[in-house]
Amino acid sequence: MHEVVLRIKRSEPSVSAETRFDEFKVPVEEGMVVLDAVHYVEQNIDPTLGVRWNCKAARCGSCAAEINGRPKLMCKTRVESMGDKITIEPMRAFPVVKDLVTDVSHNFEIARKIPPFTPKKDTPTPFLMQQSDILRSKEFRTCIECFLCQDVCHVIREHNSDYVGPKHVVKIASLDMHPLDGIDRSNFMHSDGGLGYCDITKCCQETCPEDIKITDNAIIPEKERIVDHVYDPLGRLIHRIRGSRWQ
Amino acid sequence: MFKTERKQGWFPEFTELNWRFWSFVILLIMSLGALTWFPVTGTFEGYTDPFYSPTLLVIPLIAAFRLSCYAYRKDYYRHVFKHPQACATGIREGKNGETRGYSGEKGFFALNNYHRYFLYVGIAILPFFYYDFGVSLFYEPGYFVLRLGSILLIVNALLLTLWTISCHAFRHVFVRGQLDCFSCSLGGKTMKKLYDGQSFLNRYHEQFAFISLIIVVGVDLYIRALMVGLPVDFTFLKFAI
Amino acid sequence: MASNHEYSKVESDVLIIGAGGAGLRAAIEASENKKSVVIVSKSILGKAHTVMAEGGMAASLGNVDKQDSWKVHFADTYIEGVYINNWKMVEIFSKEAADRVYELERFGALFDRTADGKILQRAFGAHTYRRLCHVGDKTGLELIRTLEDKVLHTDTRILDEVVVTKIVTEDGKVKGAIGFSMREGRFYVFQCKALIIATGGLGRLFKVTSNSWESTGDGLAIAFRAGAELRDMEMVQFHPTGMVWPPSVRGLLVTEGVRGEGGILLNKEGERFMLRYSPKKKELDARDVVARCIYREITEGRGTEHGAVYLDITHKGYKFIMDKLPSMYNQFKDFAGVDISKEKMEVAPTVHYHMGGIKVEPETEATNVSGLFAAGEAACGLHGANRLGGNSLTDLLVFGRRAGLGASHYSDSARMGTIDEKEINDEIERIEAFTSKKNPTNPYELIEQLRQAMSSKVGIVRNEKDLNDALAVINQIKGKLDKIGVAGGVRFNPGLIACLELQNMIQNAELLVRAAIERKESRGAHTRSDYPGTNDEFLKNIVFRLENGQIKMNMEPVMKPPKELQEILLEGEKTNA
Amino acid sequence: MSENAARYRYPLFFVGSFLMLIMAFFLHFGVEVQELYIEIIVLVGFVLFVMSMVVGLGSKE
Repeated sequence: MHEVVLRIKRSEPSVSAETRFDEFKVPVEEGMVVLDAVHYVEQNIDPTLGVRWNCKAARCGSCAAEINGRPKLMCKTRVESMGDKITIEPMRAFPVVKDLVTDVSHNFEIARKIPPFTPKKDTPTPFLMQQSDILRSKEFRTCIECFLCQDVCHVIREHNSDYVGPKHVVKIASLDMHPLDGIDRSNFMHSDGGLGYCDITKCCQETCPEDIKITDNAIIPEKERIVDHVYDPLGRLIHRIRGSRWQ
Repeated sequence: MFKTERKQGWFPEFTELNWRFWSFVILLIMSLGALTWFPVTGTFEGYTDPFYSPTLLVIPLIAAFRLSCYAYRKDYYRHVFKHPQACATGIREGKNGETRGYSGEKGFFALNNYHRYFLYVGIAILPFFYYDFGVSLFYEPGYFVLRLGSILLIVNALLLTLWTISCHAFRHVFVRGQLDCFSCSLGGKTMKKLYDGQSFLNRYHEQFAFISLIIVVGVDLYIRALMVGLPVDFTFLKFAI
Repeated sequence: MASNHEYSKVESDVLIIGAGGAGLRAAIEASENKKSVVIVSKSILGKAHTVMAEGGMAASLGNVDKQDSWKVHFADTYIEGVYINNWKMVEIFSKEAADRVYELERFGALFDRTADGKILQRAFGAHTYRRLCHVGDKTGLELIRTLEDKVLHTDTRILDEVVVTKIVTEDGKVKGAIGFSMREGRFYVFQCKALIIATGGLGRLFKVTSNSWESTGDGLAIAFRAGAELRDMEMVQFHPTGMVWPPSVRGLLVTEGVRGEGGILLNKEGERFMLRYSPKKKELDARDVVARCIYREITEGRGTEHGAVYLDITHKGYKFIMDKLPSMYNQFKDFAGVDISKEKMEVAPTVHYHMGGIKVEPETEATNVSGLFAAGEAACGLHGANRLGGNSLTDLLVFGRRAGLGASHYSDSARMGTIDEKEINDEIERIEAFTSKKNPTNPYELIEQLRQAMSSKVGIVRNEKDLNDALAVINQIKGKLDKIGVAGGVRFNPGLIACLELQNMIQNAELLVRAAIERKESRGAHTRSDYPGTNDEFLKNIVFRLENGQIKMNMEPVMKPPKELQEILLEGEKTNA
Repeated sequence: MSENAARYRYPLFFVGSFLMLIMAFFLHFGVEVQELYIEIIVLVGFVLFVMSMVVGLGSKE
């Protein structure tokens, strides 16, 4: 029964600016995930260790953290895949509340500003849609809001900008690509959303635990929709003539 | 929306001392020099150099098409401009908490938004490569000859087509990616099949982008090697017609 | 006198505790009725246990089976609840289920579609017709995302990661609640006219459960201490298939869809034992039947060495599995390293749902304490002794909306009470006392003892001796309650939350075990080896009530449904038998 | 090719084509260099060139 060493970053910024790394020895069982190890520490060694978790089945997205420097879900990362010394830090893109817990409430303020689903005026209810039409939007709706993509996006992580972040672009794309959605959110994306700051480095797509193709299927189509409105005079001319392009 | 306490040190990417950026620029100047100083205009033993295919003047447009392609942006932002150095790196902060200037695609790189216009140029160029392949087969009067060079030409043409067709802007403009509901619009069923097919290719857009760049440079070097006399050609098939 | 503790005061017409499907739907309804609403939850908004629901939402839309109607849905639910559900709630539920599903679609949810564009419905255990509207196998996630987005666009004030420890009442009327914010480490006093409890189930009382961290039944305990009546506490549903190995994922749900798509159960010798127990319905019999059969196979030594039976779907092939059950395939691949298209899964029963809860009025979801309402899994009455798969998500919407409506009408005539400082002070000192004890005992040890006892002694098949042993363990833990404590402050201190949760868990566990002892028969999810049959003498609901510190228990007879519903039931029994 | 080898696909390609280009410059301007050296350098450039293709397609960096 070999043991693994957990180096967990401890801090409580509102009490003292001091941050330190505590080391804990945790016995490893078969199939153990990092969240189990943190639970072992919390239940047997230090009950004040601040950690946020809920489902332990990679369904709720509460236990996002940076394990050995890589943003991952603690409940989905096997201990044996991380070597004998595991460093666990809170997500760096958000202010820390305590130890591994970060304050992600700002994301809900942004979510309030996103124009909600508004079907066209005369859509007959109950709705009729084809399965083939809802597949694009359905991929985005598997998002568990773990905010790992926001954490790994360098625009949010390192710079000061009004870019909403990949998670909200996925949300907007899921609303835009709803077959019966009546409004177009690309001007919101261009002005408030700050999508111009995204430079397609695809870090978010590589870290999404639900394998959503964030950049290819959500961010780039939204950028192309902004180009429709802002950067494509030829397209707008054709639209004015044919009138059907943006339906 | 995400106003952090970090302050923004405003120095644009170009003036920053960055060996990756300047080595890229030097290499660019060298290859342009090679293209202009000893051109391979016209055909050499039936092969037309892809860079010179319609005229050398089209090179800047094709270069813009490549540079604004969604697959390459990731590469040069990461490797040349270090935005970011790599995913999830630490925060490089200056003296008083300022980070490097960053204008994303709002400043100079807003030009990337015109990618679809360069796409139109890219599509217009494609037929020339197939035409060159045709020429290379019948360059000896009275004979049909299939040589290694011709095969390289057709591989180059196919890869460039695959790359152009799998482009994200192509999906948005030509396969009506901007439509929300396919079956509500006329001809939606077939358009959806086209869209799904294109989306399948789009998933490998990065690989196509990389390999097509390598092959087009490879064909150019191959033809120059022939010109210089290196015995690298090989004939597979030759018969009189 | 001003209290010497700092706290924030929040006033609203309607206060909702719990931000799962029911809580969010109630918040939408209340804010549409122009009421100021505050919603408070223990986990972050959008991360309630509702996100883990996979099966679907049962509603008699009749998109796939035309002949389906609310009557058949009424009969299925009432018969499955073995006749102790509140027939009025079942009637309201089956009538309004369809509108709620279409309403959720208007809010923006994307259900799977039939060929002609309507909502697709699939078959599920013990439903006569195909009735479950679903979104792949992530229906709960879609439901809570749609409601979350809707609530965010009303001016409801959302305070997440707040633990409510006490409901304040004054001569039988609700005045508000007291709690603290885990994130800010600050105490909160809520004053409200109407209060809705939507805190979900209590699966965490057991060691092996599919429920997430927050399902400790806090809402039931604080409502009970405020004088509300709790009913059917002994009715805990064991889902037949939960993961077993490795230990870290023990109890994780394996959706009924696996059996629905043709998965077969095998014991150690590879014998398909369900043919022996229920030859007609086999694996797709009701949940309690299949759970009992698996339990018997394991206890009679025909289970695997990890204490489970095999569930095999390899005969369906990789493509079919990836098409129909993608997240099951990924769940076993990621968490157990098992490729279900080639190997067999090991499954065993796991605590899944709690039919019992706070007794409520069918129309307005009001409890016996005026101003206090309850909705969702925390309420009781719809499911009786056993719940139909898929009924829970629609239950959240139907009765979430009605609770929001009932609370809004109630708050029109109610007056906003003020909570006096002394009460606030006492509660804050009670909570802070946990953090200032000399060498306190670790609350997790006692929680572990409780959960171990509940899982081993109060399992699927219960008997008098084991139940009394469990009661003894509970009383023993109760004795040590005043010694538990933890270091550190109030901000995000899981140890402190464990102390508060332990008090609620002990309260719920005691009521659960005493009700299980009282019900000397086997009915629905409650099975007694010493009283195997169901006898009509127990056609009653066991109700608990706290009267000046003493737990009172009485057996309320079940109201008989009116004549025309009786015929529906008779006809339902014919087709079901 | 392992995951991080893909990072070198561009350097390999640049250096490979750079070597072959330099030899083309030498031959064009008639720089007196041993025929053998030119052969070797072009071969090395070609090998690096092919390696960049293999590495580049090996995995999505």
